[in-house]
Amino acid sequence: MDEGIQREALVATLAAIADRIESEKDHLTDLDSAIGDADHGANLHRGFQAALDGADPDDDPAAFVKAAGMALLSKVGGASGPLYGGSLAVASSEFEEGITTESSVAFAEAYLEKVKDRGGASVGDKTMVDALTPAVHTYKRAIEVDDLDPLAALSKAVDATERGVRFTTPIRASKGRASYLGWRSVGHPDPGATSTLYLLEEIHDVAAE
Amino acid sequence: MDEGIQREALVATLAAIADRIESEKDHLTDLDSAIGDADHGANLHRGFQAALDGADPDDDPAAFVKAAGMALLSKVGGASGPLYGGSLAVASSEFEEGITTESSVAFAEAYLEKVKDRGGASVGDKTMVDALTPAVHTYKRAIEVDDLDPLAALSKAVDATERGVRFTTPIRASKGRASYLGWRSVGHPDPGATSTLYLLEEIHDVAAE
Amino acid sequence: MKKLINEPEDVVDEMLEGMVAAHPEYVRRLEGTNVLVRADAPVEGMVGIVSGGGSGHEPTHAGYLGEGMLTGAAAGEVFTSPTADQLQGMIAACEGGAGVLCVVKNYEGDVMNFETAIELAELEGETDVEYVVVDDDVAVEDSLYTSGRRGVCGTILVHKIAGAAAARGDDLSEVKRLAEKVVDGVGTMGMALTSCTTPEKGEPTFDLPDDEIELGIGIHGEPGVERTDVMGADAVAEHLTERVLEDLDLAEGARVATIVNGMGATPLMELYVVNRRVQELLDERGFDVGECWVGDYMTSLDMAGCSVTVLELDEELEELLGAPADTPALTVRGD
Amino acid sequence: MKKLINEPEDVVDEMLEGMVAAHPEYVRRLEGTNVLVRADAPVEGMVGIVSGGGSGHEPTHAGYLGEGMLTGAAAGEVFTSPTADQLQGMIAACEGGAGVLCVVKNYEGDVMNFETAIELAELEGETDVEYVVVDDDVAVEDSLYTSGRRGVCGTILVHKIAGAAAARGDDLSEVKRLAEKVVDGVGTMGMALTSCTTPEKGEPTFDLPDDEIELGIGIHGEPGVERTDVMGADAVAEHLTERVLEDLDLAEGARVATIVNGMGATPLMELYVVNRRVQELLDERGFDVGECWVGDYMTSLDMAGCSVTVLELDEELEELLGAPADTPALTVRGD
Ligand SMILES: Nc1ncnc2c1ncn2[C@@H]1O[C@H](COP(=O)(O)OP(=O)(O)O)[C@@H](O)[C@H]1O
Ligand SMILES: Nc1ncnc2c1ncn2[C@@H]1O[C@H](COP(=O)(O)OP(=O)(O)O)[C@@H](O)[C@H]1O
Ligand SMILES: [Mg+2]
Ligand SMILES: [Mg+2]
Ligand SMILES: [Mg+2]
Ligand SMILES: [Mg+2]
Repeated sequence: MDEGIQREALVATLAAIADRIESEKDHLTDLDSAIGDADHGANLHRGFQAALDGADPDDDPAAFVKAAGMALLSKVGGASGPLYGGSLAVASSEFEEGITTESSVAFAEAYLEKVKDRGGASVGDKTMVDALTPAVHTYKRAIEVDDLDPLAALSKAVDATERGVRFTTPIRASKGRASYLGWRSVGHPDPGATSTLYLLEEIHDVAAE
Repeated sequence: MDEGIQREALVATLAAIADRIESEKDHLTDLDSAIGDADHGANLHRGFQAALDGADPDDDPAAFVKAAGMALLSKVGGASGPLYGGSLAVASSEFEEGITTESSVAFAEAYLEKVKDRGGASVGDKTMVDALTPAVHTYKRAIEVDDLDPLAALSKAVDATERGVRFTTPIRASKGRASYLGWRSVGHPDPGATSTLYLLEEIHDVAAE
Repeated sequence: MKKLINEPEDVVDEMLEGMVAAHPEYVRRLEGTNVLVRADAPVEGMVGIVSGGGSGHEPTHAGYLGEGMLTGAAAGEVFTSPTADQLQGMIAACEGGAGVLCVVKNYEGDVMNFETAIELAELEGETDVEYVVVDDDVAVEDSLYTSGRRGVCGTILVHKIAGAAAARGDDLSEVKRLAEKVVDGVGTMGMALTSCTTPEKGEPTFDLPDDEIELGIGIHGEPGVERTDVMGADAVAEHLTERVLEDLDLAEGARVATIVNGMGATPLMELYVVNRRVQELLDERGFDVGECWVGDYMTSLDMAGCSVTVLELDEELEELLGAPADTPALTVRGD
Repeated sequence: MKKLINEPEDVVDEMLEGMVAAHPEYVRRLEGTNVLVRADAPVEGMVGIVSGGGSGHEPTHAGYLGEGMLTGAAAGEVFTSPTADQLQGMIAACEGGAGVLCVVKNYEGDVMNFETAIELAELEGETDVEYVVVDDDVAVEDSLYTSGRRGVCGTILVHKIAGAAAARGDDLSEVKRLAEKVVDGVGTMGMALTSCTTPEKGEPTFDLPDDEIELGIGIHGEPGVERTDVMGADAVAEHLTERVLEDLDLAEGARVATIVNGMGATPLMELYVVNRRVQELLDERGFDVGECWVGDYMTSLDMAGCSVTVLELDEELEELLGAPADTPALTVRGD
């Protein structure tokens, strides 16, 4: 992909995500009401709006993603702020040589790593990690083992993410506010896993255009 | 009336009043909710219960009525405490020579006088004075001008009281908590006038037996 | 209705027990009564400052017992004035040889019971008893057609200033003069988002639809003087403050104290949002704010809403307002 | 939902403006942030004590800014931890040359943002920054299956004791040792009669039928750990106190401090009714209560309910708890 097109694609992706979060804001907050503190929608909306407002289309990809991460870090707050924002900011360095198929895999891995590191959650704790892990594993395998192109790989990753979100519903939370509920957390999907799915869906849809 | 019978009648009257107030407690409180502070029923119930509990059937009439007044004074609180209790206590002295037709008129007048004195209300202010004034005036006229017997006079007084209560509904309050409402007090009967009617009805009914 | 109570008829008694258990160094209970007095009452040679009224306004009254404020506080049933005999007992227990000042909120029940108590006290030879009647509620017209303005949150300022004057050794007539000066210079206007629910009744005293508020509400769940559509915090702050200022008619550049008071169920967050606009407005009008209190001072059970109080200050009032006080609900270091 | 606010998204900003307007002698705002610091921060030579967290818990945190308590307080959005950059700015503004102690409530959001802030501060050369994590909520098991116990009302005691230690000149490691001692010896258990309603959402976070209550509730409108039928105040007091005592496992005859804390919409009257039974119970068990606080210390917007906190005291903690403090929300004369 040529650099100009990459930049446009990044701006379009960020805009699509911000839009999507806006329209899902109340839904995310409802999910967080059931097993958390009813702010996940507002948190992410505030953050992505700020990221979009502050985005500089002339930035190179690494700088662009890093700026978005820093904006989330300083606007979202809560648990999802350092997780979404900090991880984006750190993983952005994988794009320093530009966005390629390989660097996109490295980025995905670095992002997942940082989320797990900062939050200390593993798969099965009923957090965004449950959505991210199948997404990243599936993406990496589709590219490296199955030799699919990035768009087809992304499409598989979205399917995998969805299964991750559905997986969070029947299990008991061991991390995040939902863990305070003990067994009462069973039966509700995790808000952060759900918002992770929305992000991936938007990344996929913009890439498909 | 012989003294023993008078004493029994007084105890029976107090018991009937306490009973009646108990059964009208919620209604009186509802009336006080509309234009006051929702405690008139509870206030009078507490007071008459205490008066009944403390009543000594061996007291002479003046002492008996005075004790009831003091019990109200120390248990009712609010505006109705000093009005009901203090006025009973003061007017009780009219019974020092026993309860006779004449002393009952003097008692009624003294009671009305003390209520007006302590509370500073006149007819038309939408208070218990609006119920008491026609009661006392009618009773006095029935006895002194029409030569009716006390029971017949009481019966007329009850009718008059009822009209007094009805009169309080369409007027604006100028005394008591209801006066804070200004024109919004119009359309509601006064709680203290209503409880005054109940008292008179019970006095009449016991006398009729 | 859900409340943290046991039996409704025990609520005042149990609350008082809970207060004594919490603050034994500040308060003690006169046996067999619902009167609390300072732990060290009567204070030898000091004018006793006593107050009282219906319960349901906590921390009023007993929360203000202590050095520099109240000597005695009588608790009536919820929203019902205490009875005359209990008030008389309180007066006797607070007489330290320099007389007693009763601070009475202007409700017929309170006034009549205090008057009766003072008559009873005089019969017992207690002749140095005076009273002031606080009527700061500007929502209610003071006319032939009302029983006068109600006493509401401004009462706390009377307690503070009279209490400080008594503490420094002023005599009864001087303490009374200062208390009356506060009464003359203070105005309050309140509003409610919701009704309150008394323990006895167990249902809201009045119904207030979700899109309406009451202006000019008192502190007893009496309906207000006007019902309007919901307004934002700024509009509420403006309405209340304007009404108080109109009534007080202060000199330009006057120095004032303010209270933004919560009605019991209002988050402190919201009171500060209201205070923001109140202070902005006073500043725009060129008034100079010497003391600014924000919190729950005079509540109405679980009512949501607030009131705004403004007191005109002069040097002597400001000094007394800032003087030390040490009570469960209000502590002023005063240095 | 009716609230005394303007636009939901402005509520934190406007609340902070209202606080500064009310208490300019205590607090100032770091420009462009939602951080308030003591008016005189940084205090030369004193360990800075900073805290922060989501808004909606007022008077926590900024209400405790002042002599003998907090040096800085960061306000996040409602129930949302403040962001790392603001926390870092606060740490820098409170560094008076003796280091800074961060008092963090145990929520993943708070901990992660504070940790990020400390990393950022270290990058700027601020190396003397320590933190303690308060996790006093005994309702939540501390196990592999939870993110640890929550930090709730016990945090106020950490502020008080660490603040007093800093004020008398203790160094950073000593202040931290004392703060950790409080964390080790404090337990809290809460309950709710009603949910709270966040300004953003405008509807109760959870539904609670009229005949049920939630036990083990946190301070963010999270549902509690158990739902039961309505209980009277005594039964609630017993349940909460027992759970805390079980967890603390105190020595016989231990000396303790207690807080009966309101969740924001609970009348003070009811808190005293609860306190009555709490004190009775502690007395029955032979514990000796050194300090007893009743009021709204750590709230949850407009939630109705309460929590009970017990802290084990020893001589040094009791001395610091009783030491002078002068803040908008808590004043201790300390003489
Ligand atoms: N320790 C953790 N590790 C990974 N994800 C977490 C962790 N804690 C919380 N999350 C995620 O964050 C989401 C909640 O985010 P949000 O509501 O914005 O923050 P908060 O919980 O502080 O209110 C959860 O649904 C979960 O997916
Ligand atoms: N100044 C007054 N003069 C005569 N009656 C009065 C006066 N003020 C109040 N009342 C009577 O008292 C009644 C209210 O009594 P109650 O509710 O027990 O006391 P409170 O008004 O103190 O709550 C009113 O309905 C009215 O009839
Ligand atoms: Mg959340
Ligand atoms: Mg009444
Ligand atoms: Mg009353
Ligand atoms: Mg949150």
